[in-house]
Amino acid sequence: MAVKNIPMREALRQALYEEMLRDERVFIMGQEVGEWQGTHRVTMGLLNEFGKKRVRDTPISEMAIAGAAVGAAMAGLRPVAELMTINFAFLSLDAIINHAAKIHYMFNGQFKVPVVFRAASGWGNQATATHSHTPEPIFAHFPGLYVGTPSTPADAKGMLKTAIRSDNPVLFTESIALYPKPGPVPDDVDLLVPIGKADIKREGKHVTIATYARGVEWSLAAAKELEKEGIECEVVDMRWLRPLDTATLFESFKKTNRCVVVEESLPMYSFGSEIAAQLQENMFDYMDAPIKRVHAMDVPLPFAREIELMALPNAQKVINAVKEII
Amino acid sequence: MAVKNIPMREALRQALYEEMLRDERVFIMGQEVGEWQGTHRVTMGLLNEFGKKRVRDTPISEMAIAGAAVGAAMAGLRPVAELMTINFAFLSLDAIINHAAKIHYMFNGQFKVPVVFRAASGWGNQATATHSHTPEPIFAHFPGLYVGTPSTPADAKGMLKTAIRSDNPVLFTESIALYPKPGPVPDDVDLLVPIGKADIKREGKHVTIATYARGVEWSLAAAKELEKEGIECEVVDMRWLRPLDTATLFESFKKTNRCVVVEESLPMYSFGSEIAAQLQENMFDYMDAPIKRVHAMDVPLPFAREIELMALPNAQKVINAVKEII
Amino acid sequence: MAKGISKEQLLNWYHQMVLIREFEDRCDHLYFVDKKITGVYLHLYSGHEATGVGALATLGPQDHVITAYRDHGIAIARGVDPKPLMAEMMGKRTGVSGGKGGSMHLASREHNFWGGYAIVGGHLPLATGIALEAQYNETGAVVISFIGDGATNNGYFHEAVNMAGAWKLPVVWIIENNFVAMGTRVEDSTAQTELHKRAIAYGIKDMGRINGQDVIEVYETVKEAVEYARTNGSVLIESLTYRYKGHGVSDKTYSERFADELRDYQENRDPITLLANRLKKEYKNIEPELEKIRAEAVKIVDESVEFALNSPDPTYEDLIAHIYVEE
Amino acid sequence: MAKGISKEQLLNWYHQMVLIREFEDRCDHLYFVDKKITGVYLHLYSGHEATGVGALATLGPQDHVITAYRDHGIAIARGVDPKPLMAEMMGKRTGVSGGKGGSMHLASREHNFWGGYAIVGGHLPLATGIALEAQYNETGAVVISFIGDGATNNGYFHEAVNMAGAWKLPVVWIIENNFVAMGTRVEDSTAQTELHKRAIAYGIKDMGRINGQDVIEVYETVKEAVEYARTNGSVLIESLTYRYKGHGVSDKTYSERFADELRDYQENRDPITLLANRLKKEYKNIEPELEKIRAEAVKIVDESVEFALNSPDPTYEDLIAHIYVEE
Ligand SMILES: Cc1ncc(C[n+]2csc(CCOP(=O)(O)OP(=O)(O)O)c2C)c(N)n1
Ligand SMILES: Cc1ncc(C[n+]2csc(CCOP(=O)(O)OP(=O)(O)O)c2C)c(N)n1
Ligand SMILES: [Mg+2]
Ligand SMILES: [Mg+2]
Repeated sequence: MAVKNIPMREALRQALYEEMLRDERVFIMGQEVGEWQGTHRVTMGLLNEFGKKRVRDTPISEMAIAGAAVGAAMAGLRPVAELMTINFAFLSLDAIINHAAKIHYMFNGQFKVPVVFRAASGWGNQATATHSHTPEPIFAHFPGLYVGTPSTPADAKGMLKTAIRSDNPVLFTESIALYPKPGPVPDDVDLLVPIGKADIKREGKHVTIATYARGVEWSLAAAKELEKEGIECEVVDMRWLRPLDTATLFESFKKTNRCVVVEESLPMYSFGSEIAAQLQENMFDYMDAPIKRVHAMDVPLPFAREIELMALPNAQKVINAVKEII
Repeated sequence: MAVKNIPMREALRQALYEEMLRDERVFIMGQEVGEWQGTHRVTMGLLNEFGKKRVRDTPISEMAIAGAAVGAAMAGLRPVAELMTINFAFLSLDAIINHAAKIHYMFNGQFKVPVVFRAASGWGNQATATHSHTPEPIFAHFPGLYVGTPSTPADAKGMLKTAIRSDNPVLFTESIALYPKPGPVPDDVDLLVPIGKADIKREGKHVTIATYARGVEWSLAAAKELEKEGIECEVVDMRWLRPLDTATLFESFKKTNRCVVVEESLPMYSFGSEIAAQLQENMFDYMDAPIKRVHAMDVPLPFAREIELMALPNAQKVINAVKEII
Repeated sequence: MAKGISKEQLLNWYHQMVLIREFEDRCDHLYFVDKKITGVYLHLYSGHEATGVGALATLGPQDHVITAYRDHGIAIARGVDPKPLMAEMMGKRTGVSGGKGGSMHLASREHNFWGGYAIVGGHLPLATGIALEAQYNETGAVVISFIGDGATNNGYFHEAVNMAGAWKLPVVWIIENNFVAMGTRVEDSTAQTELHKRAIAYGIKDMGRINGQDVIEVYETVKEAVEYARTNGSVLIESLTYRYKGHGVSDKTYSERFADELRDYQENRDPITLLANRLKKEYKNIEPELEKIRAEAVKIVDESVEFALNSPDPTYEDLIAHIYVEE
Repeated sequence: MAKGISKEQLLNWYHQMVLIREFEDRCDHLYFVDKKITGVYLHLYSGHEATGVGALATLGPQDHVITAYRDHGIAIARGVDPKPLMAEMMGKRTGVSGGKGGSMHLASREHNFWGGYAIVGGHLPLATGIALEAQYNETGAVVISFIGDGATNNGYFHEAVNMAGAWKLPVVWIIENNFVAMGTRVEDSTAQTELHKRAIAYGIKDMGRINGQDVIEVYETVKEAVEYARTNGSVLIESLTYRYKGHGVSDKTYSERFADELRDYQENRDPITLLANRLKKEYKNIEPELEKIRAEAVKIVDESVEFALNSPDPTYEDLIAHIYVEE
């Protein structure tokens, strides 16, 4: 099978394009997905290809975008609703959590809600406090929803395709920083990444780095540096925050007995909290050191580039954390 | 000083009444806070006492209730905005997180936002999935906000008074199940519970139970049972999820070397996650056993009483968890 | 009156309205007296019968219905069997939602009744989405979406109706204006008390205010609205009605607070009495038929209670079922 | 024209409008050419000048102003010194918001300029709350709250304006209708393209549409609105204007996409040219004065850039300051 090197943005576009070709029920709705070609150019060309019926520009109505997508999904369509950035999904929280995630259960299985909520996530581009969130863990707190976020173009394509084909609601976030980054993607219209399956992005035996999305990049960079000093990191890309693939995580930890968690999000009540809690609870006898957490600083993110970068995680912070427990 | 035995509902009412008497800038806004006397009767009599200017019934507009409270606070008032139940605060999330919590920082201290968002929280009364949340950890994820939730009438009064007097935005939740429960409250118009200070509700040396709000009741009941078997639990009521009083928690843990976390909320990316992560990270050398977590089952909460109760934490579940690590 | 509406149809509406009234009275009794319904989130439709029944009489089975938590009457008017409805009130396994949804979350997929919803306004964009499917697949179906007066002040209303307007989606939005949201009167929550005028904000058809106590007026207006919506897109109707009980069963002082107004409605504007009087005027000696219908309704409700009481509770397996679609 | 408006006032407006235009052009240049502004969230006010300047000319210092992220021109029209504004663009410690807010979050407490806000619609309930304080403390102050056309489709708009209407709060809501939200045209986002009509939904005063390119028309209408609002509560105005640049600096194909329309506006309906022409018609030999004002504006902007460039960056201490008020 052919493999092409393409940016994540293009991998996502292909996933949308192929799934829309494959299934007439799949359609896109969101702000600027059509004429504008997508705020982040992920829906580029799709309006031309599929027309206004299937690529729908919406008003600036986050509650209705998410809610109408839920209704359409219940009625048999398969909406991919873009919320532009995850920050604006705060306005969709009720529709996502109280409606998308609960309707199947609350009505005892009478309705399915096969909707995908797509949103760009992440920060570090001077977007300031209100536009600088990576709140995936907040959404993953709630059962009934799947939450996925890819770190490579291949995962992006495979995960998004799986999400669209799933009969369950999925919140799918895409790291803004990763959109332009290229990677090899198999040319396969059925490239699917199973829901809830983590992926070992680098093998190693001294320390497990549990991470996702942009954290993978920092972790791999750190691993590369640490290798020079003889420290072999195993980088586990969790990929899905719900369901969480603790089996793969535990397997890795049994080998390394040490773990650093790396995330772009805020420190408290977050991804690192859950991973650390899971490991100490289930892998207590394997723990040779405390689990360390690398994350954003616990501040509203500021505009000025200098200080914003101070608040962002990076490879050096990962290296420091690893060294603390090795 | 006189001490009276009053229900938490009445303690909260007193806090509101006294602070409104004390400071003309304090006012109440929310759905049914006036004529109806409060959905949970916490604002009973206040409309009569203070009139429509200071006890304001609002439309069913959660975005505007929270947002207008932010604006009024910036302009110099001290709004106590009631969101009826925390479930409806999902619709206020953006106003609370992107506005209340960030405005002081984002404008470099030019504005203060001394607002209190009050909301009833909790479940177990057949309110069903959309009305059965205790999502305090979600809100406490974000810096800029304080998050408090009391377990006794005295704490309720003291914490709410502190929150109202604070120059910072506070999310203050009140357990529906605890509203009618009585407890001793000192008759002191300056009864204040410092922000970010935990409280040891029962001393013990064998195991620390870290909890808050309704969890305290289950934990104390469990401790009473366990005492019969010679197991002495120290029940630490965290009271504030942000800032989190890890100092008090760590002090207790140094003595007990064991901890069970008890919360009414869902298991993942939650209170138990953060407490467990903190302890293993900072108290690794004191850990004699893994931290155990007791919480709601990971399901959307159902209507039928039988199965709803299965999903709720209770004293027996706490006892079981303690026994697992003792 | 009743141009072109058959006696049979009128009697059928009478039957539905009486059945709803009986069902609701029984729920009240089962909660307060028998203590067989334990959930306090129980909002009765008594007083609103003409709006629900008249509106749904305009729809075919392929059309869609969605509403808020005050949903018992809507379910019955849509033809859902009262047995599984009553079972749902009691949280039984045989309930329409398996006992997991309760009073606020009745639904019946096979009737295209998309449910009651407890978050005020939360179902409104769902209506928009369901209508989008109808337009997308050109099914010709129309959605009727009920809205409380209080709910019209919520952002959901604005965004959902505006989107439906922009996309010309086939929704008949019916505001059931009972003048109050819990305890807040319409005039205290907005300076625009003629709620139908909000149609203007969305450029959709404003069909004004109707007397929601008169099943025939409701039927005729909604019929026109449904026909319009099928080809032209959204319509807004404000149906003036009245709530006979408290907001929900926790609202215990209601009948004192509004005693006079309530009496006026019950004595002079009751939708069932109104229809009965018209039937009596139009058709001689119809009383025995009406009596029979009433007795029948009581029997149906009796049977539904019987069914519910004898039904099993959900089990642990039910608790953990349907969190996700298995795939 | 200009009944009772002095020459001095007109020249002052001219000065403000030219200053805004120069400031925005410089921001554009500093971003694209000099690369001294690095934040891509940079939304210029060019084209809108008459609306901001005309509206704010009606206010006293005790009155209040709030807007969205397209806030540079509003800040300048409110009299905020361009130096700390430009410093904020560059994320400097001397910026109005200490470099922590950036282009989208300018504010000046001392000017009762409550800020720009980046969440569409998010500032609208803040306006309601600020007006509530004015009413509560009987300060007599009025709030002007600007709103994008796109923002009127958001739930925030509905809830905030309705609440202000219900409570008779002194807000002049001004929709700056530039016909587009990012790339979405008004007619594609709502079936009600006459946005001022949304006032009807809230029972507040509808002051219709005005030509937002004409500073005098804006001034006169808003003046009336402010007087009305001070005693009677909320008013809605729709000011028709036009965006000269892309949505923000990331929107690079804008001037191609709308080339003809843009040229038409710039050539025939430019607010600055319009005012200049009127001044020339009314006052003989005013050209040198206008030239002087323009030169002055350039100098002010030069100085602001100088100031910003020479200002220090925020430090780690700034990063962790103001998360909470110390208490
Ligand atoms: C978002 C939200 N806010 C508040 C509530 C609490 N609540 C439930 S019903 C109700 C009143 C609704 O009134 P209306 O829309 O007029 O419907 P009615 O009860 O009269 O049928 C309120 C405030 C809720 N369920 N959801
Ligand atoms: C809640 C929210 N949704 C989406 C966005 C992204 N966004 C920023 S500006 C904008 C367009 C707003 O248009 P309009 O209100 O007309 O103001 P204009 O830019 O024309 O001044 C959008 C969609 C946002 N910032 N906030
Ligand atoms: Mg009502
Ligand atoms: Mg615009």
